[in-house]
Amino acid sequence: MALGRDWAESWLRATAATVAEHRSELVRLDREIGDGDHGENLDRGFTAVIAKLDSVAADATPADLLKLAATTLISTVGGAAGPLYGTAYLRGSTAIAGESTLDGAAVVAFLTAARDGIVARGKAEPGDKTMIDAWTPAVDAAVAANGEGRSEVEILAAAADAAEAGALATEPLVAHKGRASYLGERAIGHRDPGAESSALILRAAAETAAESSSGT
Amino acid sequence: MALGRDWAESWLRATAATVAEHRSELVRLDREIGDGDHGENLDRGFTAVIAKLDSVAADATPADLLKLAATTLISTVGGAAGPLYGTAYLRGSTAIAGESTLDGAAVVAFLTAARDGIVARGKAEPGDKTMIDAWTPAVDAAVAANGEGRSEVEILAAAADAAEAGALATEPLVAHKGRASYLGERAIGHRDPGAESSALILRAAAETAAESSSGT
Amino acid sequence: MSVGLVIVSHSEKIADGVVDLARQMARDVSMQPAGGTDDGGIGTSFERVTAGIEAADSGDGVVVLCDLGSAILTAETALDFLDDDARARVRIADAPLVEGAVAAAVAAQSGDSLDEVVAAAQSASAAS
Amino acid sequence: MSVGLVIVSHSEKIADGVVDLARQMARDVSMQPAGGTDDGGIGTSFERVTAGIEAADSGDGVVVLCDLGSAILTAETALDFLDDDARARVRIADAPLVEGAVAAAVAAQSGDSLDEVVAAAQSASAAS
Ligand SMILES: Nc1ncnc2c1ncn2[C@@H]1O[C@H](COP(=O)(O)OP(=O)(O)O)[C@@H](O)[C@H]1O
Ligand SMILES: Nc1ncnc2c1ncn2[C@@H]1O[C@H](COP(=O)(O)OP(=O)(O)O)[C@@H](O)[C@H]1O
Ligand SMILES: [Mg+2]
Ligand SMILES: [Mg+2]
Ligand SMILES: [Mg+2]
Ligand SMILES: [Mg+2]
Repeated sequence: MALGRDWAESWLRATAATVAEHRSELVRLDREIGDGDHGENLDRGFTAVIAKLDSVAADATPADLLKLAATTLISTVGGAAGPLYGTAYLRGSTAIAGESTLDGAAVVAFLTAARDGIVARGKAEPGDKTMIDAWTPAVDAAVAANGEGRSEVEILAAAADAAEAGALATEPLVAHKGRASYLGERAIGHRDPGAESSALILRAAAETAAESSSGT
Repeated sequence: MALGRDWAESWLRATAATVAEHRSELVRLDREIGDGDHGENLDRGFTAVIAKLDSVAADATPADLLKLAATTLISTVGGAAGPLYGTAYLRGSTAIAGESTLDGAAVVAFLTAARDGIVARGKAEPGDKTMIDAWTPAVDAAVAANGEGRSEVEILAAAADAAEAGALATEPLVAHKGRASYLGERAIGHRDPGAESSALILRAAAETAAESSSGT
Repeated sequence: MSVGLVIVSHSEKIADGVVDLARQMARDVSMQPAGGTDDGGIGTSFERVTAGIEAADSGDGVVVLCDLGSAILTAETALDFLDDDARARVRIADAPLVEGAVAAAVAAQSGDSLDEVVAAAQSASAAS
Repeated sequence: MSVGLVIVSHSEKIADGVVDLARQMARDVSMQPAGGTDDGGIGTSFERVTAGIEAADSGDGVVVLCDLGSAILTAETALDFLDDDARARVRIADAPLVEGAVAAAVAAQSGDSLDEVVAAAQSASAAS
């Protein structure tokens, strides 16, 4: 029921699937305000993560799997998203190290540490039109849901909803970090690809959490 | 007797010879405070100039030959000395355009325009530890010698003497232009390669002038 | 059409690589590498720079980016040999080569004017 | 020994070319290109950067120069994975790639300290 090793593995597999499915959409977004490789970068990275999952010990913790994802993404993505998501999963996994299942507080701790990792790495602030604009509302929503005593599944669903809204809300922004910052005002009207992929990742977290807690 | 087409050709051939002879010395100087190619660059350039001299019309003026040297150096030297000497010969040849023999005033006009061309191109000031530190005293000495009513041969000899002294005087300087400027204080104690090659070029001018006026 | 770019470097590899890199963010801009000496050694080539300027010029202007000082001397000399009409459309940017080229390429891709592309190059600093 | 340099670029050609260029003025400095992705595409490689830092480190320190922002992110991540001792000897310069690398190489060749080499890189501006 609770979010354990199996959920972490399911989440990573579901992430790889959704990234592959949305690959060309992410490429298109990145072509508009960047260099057009965000979909390829993530597809390459999560495909490499999946390839390593079979060799993970049965008694691994969620943190073990997410740390493996971190180092694999860092080594394979090849663009800004590699160090950024890599640092997110790394810091997130440190925050839940040793826990075999994650309760609501652990989920919040993971998301907060992941977001803080992206900020530590990329120095972006909210409103800079980056993935942070998906992660920060997601963390805020998760904190609020946890404060209201909601379940892990509900917390992740709230985070995913907020991330999607945050990604959409990057459209009117001018970018102050990353390649889109070269575009100045011309970035207005385009959604940030990293915010979009962050929303996909968190949606995969919520959906796999719902499935594992419903026992499927 | 006077300095005509034949002198211009002799000067260019003598320059090629002295550059070839001092090639490794110029390389050594440039290795100490630059990238070590000044000797090669000039050897390549003047070898190319020589290769073109045979096809020059018999009724060519000194300016025609020096302009040919200019464009050839610009196309073949491959380092800063190419545009700098190229511009020098180009502006110098413009100053004596149409003259079939050069008197003292013409020699001064050539040297002045050549020096001004190097300054226009490279924006160096006297004391910046560049070839200008050979050319500027050379021009001053030529102007003075001409003012004293000296012959073309004497004017060029005075210019060559001053250029040699000027090259020597670059040794204690810090460079403010060109690659040696990367070295800061560490350029002190090293002679500027371009000032040295300028002295060689002007010495070749003086020696060939002496030879052509002595009728050899 | 758009403003074209010429990438003048002492190294053929650098000039070619800068074009590859900037191309990712500027698919339609004419970008001409002019790296190395005529025989591909380390140095600059008047011919390569001149040919690059001609190839990059579609009438909307050309921005030339250079690595070290002697590359600028070569580029300025190439400009001297252009006719007045062509020369009026060419600017040498006072900008770091790689960073300036990417910024200039993005501006040119967006259809910016010659002065705007120069300004984009010149406001590019170390990696952003 | 002297301070070593790592040249991090999205392009293998750029990184290799910068080493060729800086080498001319710094014969004895350890300079490691870390350009392109693992398979040589446009992007950056954590492995190449990490290997570059290790190879450039003779104990006197390493200065890392980067082209675009994501190269800096990769370099910073590589630093995170070094042990504290090695990391203490590595600096990422806030400098334009080509111009900073040449200036840093000259300083390193002269035996300057780590801080001096960083300062040389960071004071390098567009072509001088
Ligand atoms: N400094 C930064 N801080 C946070 N996010 C960033 C930063 N720089 C880039 N990003 C994110 O990375 C995304 C681009 O990722 P990707 O295409 O993989 O990188 P690259 O720009 O190297 O090609 C952007 O859409 C943005 O969300
Ligand atoms: N801006 C400048 N103005 C005048 N002379 C210069 C300038 N830059 C370089 N030089 C001269 O050029 C010489 C170096 O020539 P060379 O080795 O052919 O060029 P590079 O530095 O491109 O290898 C220097 O010794 C100096 O005399
Ligand atoms: Mg991208
Ligand atoms: Mg990329
Ligand atoms: Mg040289
Ligand atoms: Mg050279």
